[in-house]
Amino acid sequence: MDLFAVAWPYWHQFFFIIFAATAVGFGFGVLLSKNVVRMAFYLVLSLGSTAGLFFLAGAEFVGAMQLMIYVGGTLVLLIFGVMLTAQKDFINMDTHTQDWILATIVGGSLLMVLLFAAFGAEDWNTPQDLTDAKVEATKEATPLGLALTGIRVDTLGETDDAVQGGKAGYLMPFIIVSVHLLVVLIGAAYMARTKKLSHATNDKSSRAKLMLFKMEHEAELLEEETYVVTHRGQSALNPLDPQDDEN
Amino acid sequence: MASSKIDDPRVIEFDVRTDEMLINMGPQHPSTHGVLRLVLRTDGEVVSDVEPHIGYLHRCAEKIGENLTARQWIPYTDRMDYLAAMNMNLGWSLVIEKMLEYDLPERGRHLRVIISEMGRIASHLVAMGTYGLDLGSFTPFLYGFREREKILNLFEEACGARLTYSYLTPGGATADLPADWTGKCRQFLAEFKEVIPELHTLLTTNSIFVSRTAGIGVMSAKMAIDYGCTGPVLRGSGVYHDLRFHGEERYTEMYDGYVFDVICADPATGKYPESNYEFHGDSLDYPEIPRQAVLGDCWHRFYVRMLEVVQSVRLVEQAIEKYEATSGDWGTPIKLVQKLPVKEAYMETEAPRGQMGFYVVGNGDSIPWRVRARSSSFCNLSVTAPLCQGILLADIPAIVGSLDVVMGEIDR
Amino acid sequence: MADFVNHILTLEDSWIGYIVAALVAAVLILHVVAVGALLFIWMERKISGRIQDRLGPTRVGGKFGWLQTLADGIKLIAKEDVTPDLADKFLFKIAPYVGLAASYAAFIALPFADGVVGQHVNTAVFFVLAVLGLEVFSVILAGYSSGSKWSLFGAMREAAQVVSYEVPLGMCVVVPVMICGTMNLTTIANMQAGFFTNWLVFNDPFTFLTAIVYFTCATAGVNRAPFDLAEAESELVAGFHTEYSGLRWSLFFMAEYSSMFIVAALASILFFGGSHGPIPIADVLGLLSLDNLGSSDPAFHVFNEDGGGFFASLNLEIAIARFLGVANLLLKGTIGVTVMMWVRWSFPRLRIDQVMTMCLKYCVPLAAVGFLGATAWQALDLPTGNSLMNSPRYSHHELWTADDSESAVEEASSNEVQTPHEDDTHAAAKAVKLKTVPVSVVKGGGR
Amino acid sequence: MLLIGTVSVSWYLAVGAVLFVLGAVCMATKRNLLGVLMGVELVLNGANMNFIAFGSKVLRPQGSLGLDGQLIALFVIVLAAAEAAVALAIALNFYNNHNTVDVDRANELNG
Repeated sequence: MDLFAVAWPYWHQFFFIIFAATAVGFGFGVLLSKNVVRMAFYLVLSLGSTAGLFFLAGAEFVGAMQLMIYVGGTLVLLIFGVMLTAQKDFINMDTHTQDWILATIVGGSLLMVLLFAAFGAEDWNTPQDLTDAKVEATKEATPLGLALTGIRVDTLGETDDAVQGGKAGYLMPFIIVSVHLLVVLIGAAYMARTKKLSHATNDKSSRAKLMLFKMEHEAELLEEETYVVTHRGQSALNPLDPQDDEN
Repeated sequence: MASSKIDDPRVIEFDVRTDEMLINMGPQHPSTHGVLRLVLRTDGEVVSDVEPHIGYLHRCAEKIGENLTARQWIPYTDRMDYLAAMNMNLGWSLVIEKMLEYDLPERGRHLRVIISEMGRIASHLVAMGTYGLDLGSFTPFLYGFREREKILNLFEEACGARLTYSYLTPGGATADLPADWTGKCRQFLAEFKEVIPELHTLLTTNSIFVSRTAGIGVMSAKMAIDYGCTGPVLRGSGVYHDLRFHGEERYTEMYDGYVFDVICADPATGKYPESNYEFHGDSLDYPEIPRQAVLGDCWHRFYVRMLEVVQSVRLVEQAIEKYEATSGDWGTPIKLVQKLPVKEAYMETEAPRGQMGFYVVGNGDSIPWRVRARSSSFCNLSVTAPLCQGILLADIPAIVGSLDVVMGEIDR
Repeated sequence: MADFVNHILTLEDSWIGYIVAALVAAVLILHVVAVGALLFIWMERKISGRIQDRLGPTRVGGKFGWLQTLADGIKLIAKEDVTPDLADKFLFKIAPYVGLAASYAAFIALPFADGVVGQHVNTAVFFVLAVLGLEVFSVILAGYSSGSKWSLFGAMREAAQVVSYEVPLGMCVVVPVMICGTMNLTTIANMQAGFFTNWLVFNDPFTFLTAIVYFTCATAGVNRAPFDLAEAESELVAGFHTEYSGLRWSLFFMAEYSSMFIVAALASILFFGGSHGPIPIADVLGLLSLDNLGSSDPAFHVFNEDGGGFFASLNLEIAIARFLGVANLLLKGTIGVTVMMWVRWSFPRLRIDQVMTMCLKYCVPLAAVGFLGATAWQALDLPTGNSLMNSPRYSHHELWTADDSESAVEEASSNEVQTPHEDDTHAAAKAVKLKTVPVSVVKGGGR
Repeated sequence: MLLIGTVSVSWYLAVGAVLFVLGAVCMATKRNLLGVLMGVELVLNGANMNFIAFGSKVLRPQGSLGLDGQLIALFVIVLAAAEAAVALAIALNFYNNHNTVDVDRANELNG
C-alpha cells in the first residue's frame, strides 16, 4: 500500500514519454512508410504529439497554434496535395538502396552529434523540480501578444538597458511576417488562377458567361434560319405547330 | 461562324490541373430519378462531359402491346410514366378512339379533364419535391407528397388503385366518379390552394434555391425546339406551345369551353402572363422572377411547373362544375377484344412531362399490328449532354432534376 | 476532485486520486458524447418529422420513440462491417476513430460550468477549435482510403471547406477573447455572469454581428446543411462515408453530433453567457454571488478541503450553483444544435463554389468588420449592453508587474466586483507607479 | 531511468534532434516530392522543439530564453504554413508539367 500512498511527482515524465514516443515513433513511420498517404497520416500524428510536448513544456498557446495552424491547416493542405497527385504510380515509391545507406550514415552521425550536444551541457541536463510545474506555466497568451506589438512584460523590471535591448519586442518581425504572408497569399492565388479569362461580360461566373455565349450565338442562328418563336397574341409561325390554331 | 468572332469562353485554362476522372453517376444513385446512368468526365469538380445511358428499365412494353388487345395494354401504359399514369391512359385511349372514330359523351369529356389535370398536379408535385431533394432540401419533398397523397386518395376512390390506375380506357373510363367525389375534390382544391404559397416560400423564392438554379442549364428556345423538348422544358425556354391549345383537334376539343393560361414567358419581355385567376379571394400573385434567372434556365423550368399546377387547379374547378352540370353516360369502355380497323393512327397529348405520343397500326384483328410510343422524357433527356458541359458536379442533379425525366417512360 | 478522492481514501496526494479523477472526468465526457449523440439523433428525427408534418419515431421506448436511436445503434452494431476490396484497409478502419477522438478530445477544455471542466487550459478557446479542426482528417482519410471516387470527392470538398472556414471562425472567436482579455473559457463565461445584458452578444452591435457570423461558420465547420457538401446525398451518394457500414458508420455520426454540440456550446460560452442564465438565479437565491466567481479561488470548491464525510465535505450551495450552470450550458448548447437542425431541414444545399464565395466574400469580411468594430467600440469606450442595464460585471484584470518576475503573471483584483472607474484609475495609478501594463480591457457596468 | 529521474531540457532537445534527423533523412531519401515536403515539416518541428524547450520556464526556471523561444516558435509555425502553400503550388506545377512527382526526374537544368 506504500506505493499508493506515495505522492507521484512523475506526471510530467509520464506524459513526456507518451508524447515523445508517439512523436518519434510516427516520425519513423513517416520515414519508413512507402505509401505517401500513410506518410501524411503519420505526420499528422507525429506533429500532434509534438503539440502535446509543447503543452507539457508550458507553451500552451504555441501548442494550440501548432494544432490549429500546423496540423489543422498546413497538413490539410499537404494532404490535399497528396490527394491531387496520388496516382497509382506515385503512391508507393521505392527509395534506392544507396540512398538509404548514405542517408542512414549521414543521419546517424548527425543524430549522434545532436544528442551529445543535447546531453552535454550541464546546465541543460540539470533536472528541475517539476511538481509545481503547472503553476509556473505561462498562464496566458497575452505576454506573447504584447511582445508581438513591441512590449515585453517579462523585462519590465529590468533596469539593465542592455538586457532590455536584447529582449526587445517583435513588432518588426511581426510586420515582416504579415507582409510575407500577404505576398504568399497573392502568389498562391496567382499560381492557381485561371490563365485565360473569358471575354468580359458583367456576369459573375464563367459558367454563366458560357450560357450567355451560347444564347447569343444561337440568337444569330435563329434569325438566319427564320425560326420564329411565337407568343400568345402574335401570329404563330411555330415550326412545331403547323396547324396554328388558337384557342 | 460566330465563334471565330468571339473568344470562346469554353476554353478555360487552369494552372493547377488535376487528372480527368471517369465516373458513373447511376444507375444506383440517389439523384438520377430511377435508373438513369450518367457517365461523367470530370476534372476535379468541373464536369467536362456527360453521357446519359438508358435502358435499365426496358420492359418491352411496345412489343407486349403487339400481343395484347387495345384494352389489355392499358395497364402497360400505366407503367410508362408511373407518376402520371392517368395521363398515359388518356393518351392511349385517345389514339384508339381516333382509330375507331369514337366520340366521347360530354360527361366523359369533363371527367377526363378532371382526372388528367389532377394527374398533372400529382405529377408536378413529385417533380417539385424531388427537385428540392436533388438540391438537398428534404422538406418540400414531403410537403409535395402530402398533397399528392390526397390526390391519390381521390384516385383510389375513383378507381381502386393508387399508382397504376388503368382508369381511363378507350371509350371513356372504367367507371363514373363516385357519388360525393366531386365534393371531396373541391375540398382538396381549397386546401391545396393554401399550400401553394408554402411551396413557393420553401423553394421558388428561397435564395439558396435561386442561386442553385438561376442561370444554370440555360437552354435557348431554338435548342429546345431542335432537341424536340416538349412540355414544361420547352415552355421554360419561352416557346409558347401547349398541345392543349395547339394539339390535334380530337385532343383540344376536350378543353373546349375551358379558360386557362399556357404558362410560358414572353421571350421578348421575359414576363409570364398576368394571372387573371381568382385565388382564394385575391388574384394569384406569382412570385417575382429573381434577377439572376435567365429565360430557359433550371429555375424557369421549375417555375413553369409550379404555375402549371395553379392552372390545373383552375381547370379542375371548371371541370367539376361542368361535370356536375351534365348527366348521363360517361362513356362506355370498348370491348376487351375490340377489332381495330386496317389503318394507322398517331396522336400526341400534353402529359405532365411533355408530349406523349402513341402510334398504333391495326390489321383488322383485335390485336394491333404495331404499337409504338413517343416519349417526352426521352427527348427532354437528350439535352443533358449539351447542357452539362463545363459545369460543376453539383449542377448535374440541378439540371437533370429540372428536366424531370421518368425512366419508365424512356425505357418503356 | 483528486483531492477529494484522496481525502476519502485518506491518502495524501496520491496518484490514485488523480487517476480516479481523470477516469471520472473521462467517463462523464464520454457520456456527453455518446448520450448526447443519442439524444441529438432522436431530436433530429423528431424535429425533422415535425418540420415535415409527420410524427417522427413514435414506437420504440414509449410514446415519443425515445429509444429509437438506441434501437438503431443495436442494429448498426449487428450489421456487417464491410471493407471494400479497393480500400486502404488500415486507414479505412482507423478513420472513424480519428474523428471521434478529435471531437471527444475537444470536450477536455470545454467548461460546462464555472469549475466543471476536464482540464483547465488557459488557451481553451483555441484548444477547442484546434482539436475540433482535427476532425477533418477523419473525413479526408475516410474519403481517400475508401477507394471510391464519390468518397474522394467528399474528402476533397471537406478539406477545402474546413480549411477555408477556419479563417473566419478564428476571427470571430478572437472578438470575445479581445473583449475579455483572456483565452480562458471559464473566465470568458464568468465575465458574462449577471443579467443577460452582460452577454457578449449584446455587448455592442459588432459582437452581435460576430455571433451570427460565428454560428454560420461553425455550421459550415462541422459540415451541417446547408454546408454539408462532404456528404451531399444527391450529388455524391453519401460522400466520404459512402463505403462505410455498421458501427464505423455510426461513429462518424457520433462525431458529427458531438462536434455540433461543441460548437454550439462554444457559441454559448463565447457570446451567450455560457453557464450563466439570463437572470442570475443563483445570485438571487444567495447560493452564489458574483463576488466569489473564479475557479482559481480555493474557497470555491464543491468539496471542502478539510475532509470529513462525504456530505459533510460537500459545499451544497456551490454544488447546486454548478448544477444549474451545467444545466444552463447544456440547454444553450442544445438550443444551438436545434437551430442547426432547423436550418438543415429548411434549406437546400449550397454549391461548392457558393460555399467558398460565402466564406471568402462574406464571412471573412464580415468577421473582419466585426473584429475591427468591436475593437473600436472598446477603444472608444462606447456604451455596452450591460452599462445600459447598469448591472455589475465580474472583472478579470491581469497586471504584469515588475516585481513578479518568477511567474510573470499575477491575478490582481480578480475576486471582487469593482466599479470600472475605480478599477481603471486604480490600475492606471499602479501602472505609473510600478511600470505595470494593464492588459485587460474589461469594462463594467454603471457608466 | 527516465521515470525515476526528472525530465530536463536535454530530453526535449533529444526529441527535437531525433525529429530533425528523421526529417533530414526523409528529405534525402524520399523520391516523392510531397514526401520531401513532409521531411521539411519534420525538420521544422524538430527545430521548434528546441525553441520551446529553451524558452520553457517549466523546464528551466533560471536562465530560460523566456518568451523569445515561444515567439520564435510561433514565427516558425506561421512561416511553415506559408512555405507549405508555396511548396505545394510548386509541387502541383511540377506535376502538371512533368506528369510525375518524382524529384529525380526534375533534371531539366542538368546541363
